[in-house]
Amino acid sequence: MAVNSAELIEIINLIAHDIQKNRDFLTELDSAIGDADHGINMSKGFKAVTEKISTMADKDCGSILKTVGMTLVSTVGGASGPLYGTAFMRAGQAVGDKQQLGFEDIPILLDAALEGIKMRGKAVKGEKTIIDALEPAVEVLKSSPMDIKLMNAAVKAAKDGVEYTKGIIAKKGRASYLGERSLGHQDPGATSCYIMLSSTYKAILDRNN
Amino acid sequence: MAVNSAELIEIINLIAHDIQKNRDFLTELDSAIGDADHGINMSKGFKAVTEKISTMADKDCGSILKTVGMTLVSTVGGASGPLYGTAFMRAGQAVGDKQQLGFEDIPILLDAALEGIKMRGKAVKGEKTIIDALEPAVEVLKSSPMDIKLMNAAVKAAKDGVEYTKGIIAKKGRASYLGERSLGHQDPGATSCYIMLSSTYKAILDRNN
Amino acid sequence: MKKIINNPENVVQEMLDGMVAAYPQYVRKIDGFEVIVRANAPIKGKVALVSGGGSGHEPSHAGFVGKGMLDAGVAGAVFTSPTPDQVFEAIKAVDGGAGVLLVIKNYTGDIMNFEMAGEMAEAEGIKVASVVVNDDVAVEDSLYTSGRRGIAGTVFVHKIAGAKAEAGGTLEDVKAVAEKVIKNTRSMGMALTPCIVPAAGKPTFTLAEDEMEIGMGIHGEPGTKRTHIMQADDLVDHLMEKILDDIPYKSGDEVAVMINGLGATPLMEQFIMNRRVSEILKKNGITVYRTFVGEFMTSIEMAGASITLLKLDDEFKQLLDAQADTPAFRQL
Amino acid sequence: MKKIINNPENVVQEMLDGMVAAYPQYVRKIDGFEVIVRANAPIKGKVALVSGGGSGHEPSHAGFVGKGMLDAGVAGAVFTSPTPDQVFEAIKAVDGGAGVLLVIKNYTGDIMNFEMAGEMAEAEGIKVASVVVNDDVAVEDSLYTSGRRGIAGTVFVHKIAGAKAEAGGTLEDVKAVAEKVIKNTRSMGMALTPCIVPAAGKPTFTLAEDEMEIGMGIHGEPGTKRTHIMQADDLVDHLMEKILDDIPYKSGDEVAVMINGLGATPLMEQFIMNRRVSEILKKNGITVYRTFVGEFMTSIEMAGASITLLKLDDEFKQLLDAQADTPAFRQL
Ligand SMILES: Nc1ncnc2c1ncn2[C@@H]1O[C@H](COP(=O)(O)OP(=O)(O)O)[C@@H](O)[C@H]1O
Ligand SMILES: Nc1ncnc2c1ncn2[C@@H]1O[C@H](COP(=O)(O)OP(=O)(O)O)[C@@H](O)[C@H]1O
Ligand SMILES: [Mg+2]
Ligand SMILES: [Mg+2]
Ligand SMILES: [Mg+2]
Ligand SMILES: [Mg+2]
Repeated sequence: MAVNSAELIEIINLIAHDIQKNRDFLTELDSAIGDADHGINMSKGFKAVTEKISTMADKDCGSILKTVGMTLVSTVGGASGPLYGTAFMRAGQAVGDKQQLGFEDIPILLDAALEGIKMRGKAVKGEKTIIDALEPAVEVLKSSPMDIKLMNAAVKAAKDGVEYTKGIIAKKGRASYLGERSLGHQDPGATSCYIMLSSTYKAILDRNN
Repeated sequence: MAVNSAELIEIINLIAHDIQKNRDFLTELDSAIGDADHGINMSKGFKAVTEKISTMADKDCGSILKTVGMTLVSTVGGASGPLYGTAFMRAGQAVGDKQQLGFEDIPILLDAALEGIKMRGKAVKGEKTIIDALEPAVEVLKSSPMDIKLMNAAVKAAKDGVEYTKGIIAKKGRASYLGERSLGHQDPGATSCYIMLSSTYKAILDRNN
Repeated sequence: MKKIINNPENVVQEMLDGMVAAYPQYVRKIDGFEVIVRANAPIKGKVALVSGGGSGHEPSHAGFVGKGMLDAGVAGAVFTSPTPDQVFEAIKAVDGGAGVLLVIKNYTGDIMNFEMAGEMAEAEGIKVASVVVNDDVAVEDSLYTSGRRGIAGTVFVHKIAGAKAEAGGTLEDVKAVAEKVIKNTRSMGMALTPCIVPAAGKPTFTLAEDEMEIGMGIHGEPGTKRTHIMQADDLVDHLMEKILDDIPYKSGDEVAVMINGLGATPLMEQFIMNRRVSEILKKNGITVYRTFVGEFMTSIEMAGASITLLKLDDEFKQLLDAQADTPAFRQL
Repeated sequence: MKKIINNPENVVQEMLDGMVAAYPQYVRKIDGFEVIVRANAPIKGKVALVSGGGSGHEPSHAGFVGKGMLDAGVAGAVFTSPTPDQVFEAIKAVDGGAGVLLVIKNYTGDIMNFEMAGEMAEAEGIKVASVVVNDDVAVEDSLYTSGRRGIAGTVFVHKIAGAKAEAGGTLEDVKAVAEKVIKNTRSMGMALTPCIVPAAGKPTFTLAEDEMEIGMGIHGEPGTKRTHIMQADDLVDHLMEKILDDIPYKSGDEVAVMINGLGATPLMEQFIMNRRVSEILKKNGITVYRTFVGEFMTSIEMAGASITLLKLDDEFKQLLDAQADTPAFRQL
């Protein structure tokens, strides 16, 4: 696999498309244990992202990812804006000024993203957040040499992570105010994270075939 | 006919009873063209009146009527409190310190009551107020020598006056803000006035038989 | 009925107790009466201002008792004017020898009860004068009817006449300036929802989910028309047209603006209204000298708002700028 | 949805325009940003206070921008914390060289966005400190969760830290006193009705005609329990028990009280609550130094209210008494 800047933009556009498609679903999840805006926040942010990166095909991959991050930070607000914003900015820093990305870059940039989210949100696994989807995926990606199958396994791990959030009490974010009442509900942020990983996998798979 | 202080108190208690009986009816009339409190206001006032005059059997008739007026003024509020309060106070002044009232006193005290209401409310006939019931009654009472039949005719004139209020536009009081929309509705104040006259007539009739 | 109350019969009494408990530095209550007076009443030599009416319009009127505004606020039952003995008690408590001005909203009941109280006070040798506020252009004015209703514009009378009295004006001066305010003040309001009188327990009227009433009174009196909910700008355009045409207010005039929430309408919406008001005034060449946005004359928990304009002259500007220090209206 | 608005997308922008049109003597807006700053910002040598959060809590926070309180209020979308660039812009606009204190309510989003803004400002050489307000005892505090929410008690932080800054305190002083306020402030609220976020167009939750929710958050976050509507006194007893027990407040303490209406609850009901609050405090030997009743931290048009107690010492009393002059909070 090798993804150049134009292709990276296409992948991000696919993520934006899938977030948009799941706007109401994510909002509905957030209305059960939060404030009913996660889908609205995320789709507002990715709409801005799509516009912002549309003219960046001649820029390096790091710059594109950093722009995504900065755009999310300055348009989303709430908890997810700084979290996903920091994630993309850190991912951009991690890949630097590369003009194209290979399989080997994926664990590096996602690990940087995870670290960024942890730094910003001070959450750990098991607190019913984005991390419950992202960390298992990153662990899988770091467990063996990278290929499309491992990527698939990572997406599956993220999905399991989303499933896992149903059985735990929220300790971070707005859902934590519910205490026990957050049990039984799937975390919106973990879900949007899984959606983004899954979109990325599908885009790469399409490109590989 | 001759009514002493104890009997005057009984008549007033009958009025209080009939006002209480018509509490919801009067309020309903007021809800169509006013603020839905006429029955509440009046029955609150007459409840206080009944209590206040219960110990006045040894006082003169003028004092009793003045006490009724002052009690209405200080408990009813709104438009009807000052109007009926003034009416009773004026009626009391008109009969002075008499220990008993005869037929000939009725036109005098009701005329004084009417003048009091006019002075206080600055309304004239045809403006959809108490006056549309009271003035025709007083006119009948002043038209011939007083007897029980004339009294009956006066009550009928008051009733016609109530009927008449349905066909006119309110020019005074809260109903005047409705303009044309006050048409077709019977005036609450004219109605309570008719009820009071009719109670008085029935009480005297009972006593005469 | 969703209200934070105990027995509906006691709301006025308990409200006044809670108010005095909150603001002892400003006000006290006269024992046995629903009358709130300045903590330091009577003030010797100062003309005193007494206002009041039915309860349910908080902070009117007791909330404006304090330096530079009222000396007493008399609270009747909810939406029912207080009785003369209550008003009489207020007059006696605040008269400092220079006389008392009664500020009455134009409702038959209020006028008669305050008038009787005035007569009682005069009989005891107290100088009393009164003015009747009638700023609501939703109702046509006429000598042959009860005329226009008094609504939020009353607060401008409290402010300006109160400042005049504080500055040492005589009863004649204070009455004259109050009458000048009344002549130059016009208001109009609208409602999105009715309100519930606690003792009644249910709304006196209903509005459908997509309806509003324009020109509504502050006791739920009907307005000029019932329409589909309008956009804020269209609504403000309609109210402002009626208000501006009435006096009329003309290019070159200077005004004070009051956006008054009726109870349930949040500040956010009041500011959105003011945005349009200021646009319209600018377009008409009318200068805004001061603006007041908030709840001044409410209808319990009615959703809706009114707009008031006061046409200014130099005397008004000076009195409007004067210091005021009351529970609900303060100006440094 | 019964609201006086135009396009729901534009409510924040139009509200801020209307606010600036109303109070040009107090505030101005930074072009292209949802940031309200003092008309005379930056004030050279004075520590500046910046607060903010999602909109819908008016008059918080922009309404408290002015002398003796805030230097800037940053307004996010309704119930959504503002982005870092908005906060950054506010910081830059008000820094007078003595540093900037960020007053943040304890919500994950607010903390992260304000923190990032602080980092951006520090990168430009501006001294920045921050405090996080967490007064809501309805939520259990714990180091291992997000802790308690920040609600109406935030306004006491604005008042007291603002007075400290106005009096010439250093950034360290102002931060220290703000933290001391936070340590001594506890609140709890309840709701009778939900509210409607304009962009959503419908309420996020529902309460039956006879239900209320105790411990409700100011964005409609669930509370501790949903019950049948209680009498005002019982309700206040319950809230006060939770609040008093928390610090705890003890006999001999002196406190400031805030009764905060959430939007649709009229002053009448707020005063009825205060009556009971003052009774309870008296019974517990706690002295009330000052009381504030009104709308300070609302939830759009939610019906309900919160109670806040601040335990006082001499420094607090002096700063609480200090002059303040802002659109929504004035003290002579
Ligand atoms: N400290 C945190 N670390 C990681 N993720 C978090 C944290 N706090 C909240 N989240 C995630 O953010 C999601 C909510 O995002 P969103 O609804 O956009 O923000 P808000 O809660 O401000 O409305 C939650 O579902 C959760 O996954
Ligand atoms: N100026 C007036 N003169 C005579 N009667 C009046 C006048 N104004 C009002 N009324 C009477 O008062 C009645 C309403 O009384 P009520 O409902 O108790 O007072 P309010 O209008 O203050 O609520 C009206 O139906 C009308 O008959
Ligand atoms: Mg959310
Ligand atoms: Mg009535
Ligand atoms: Mg009435
Ligand atoms: Mg949110």
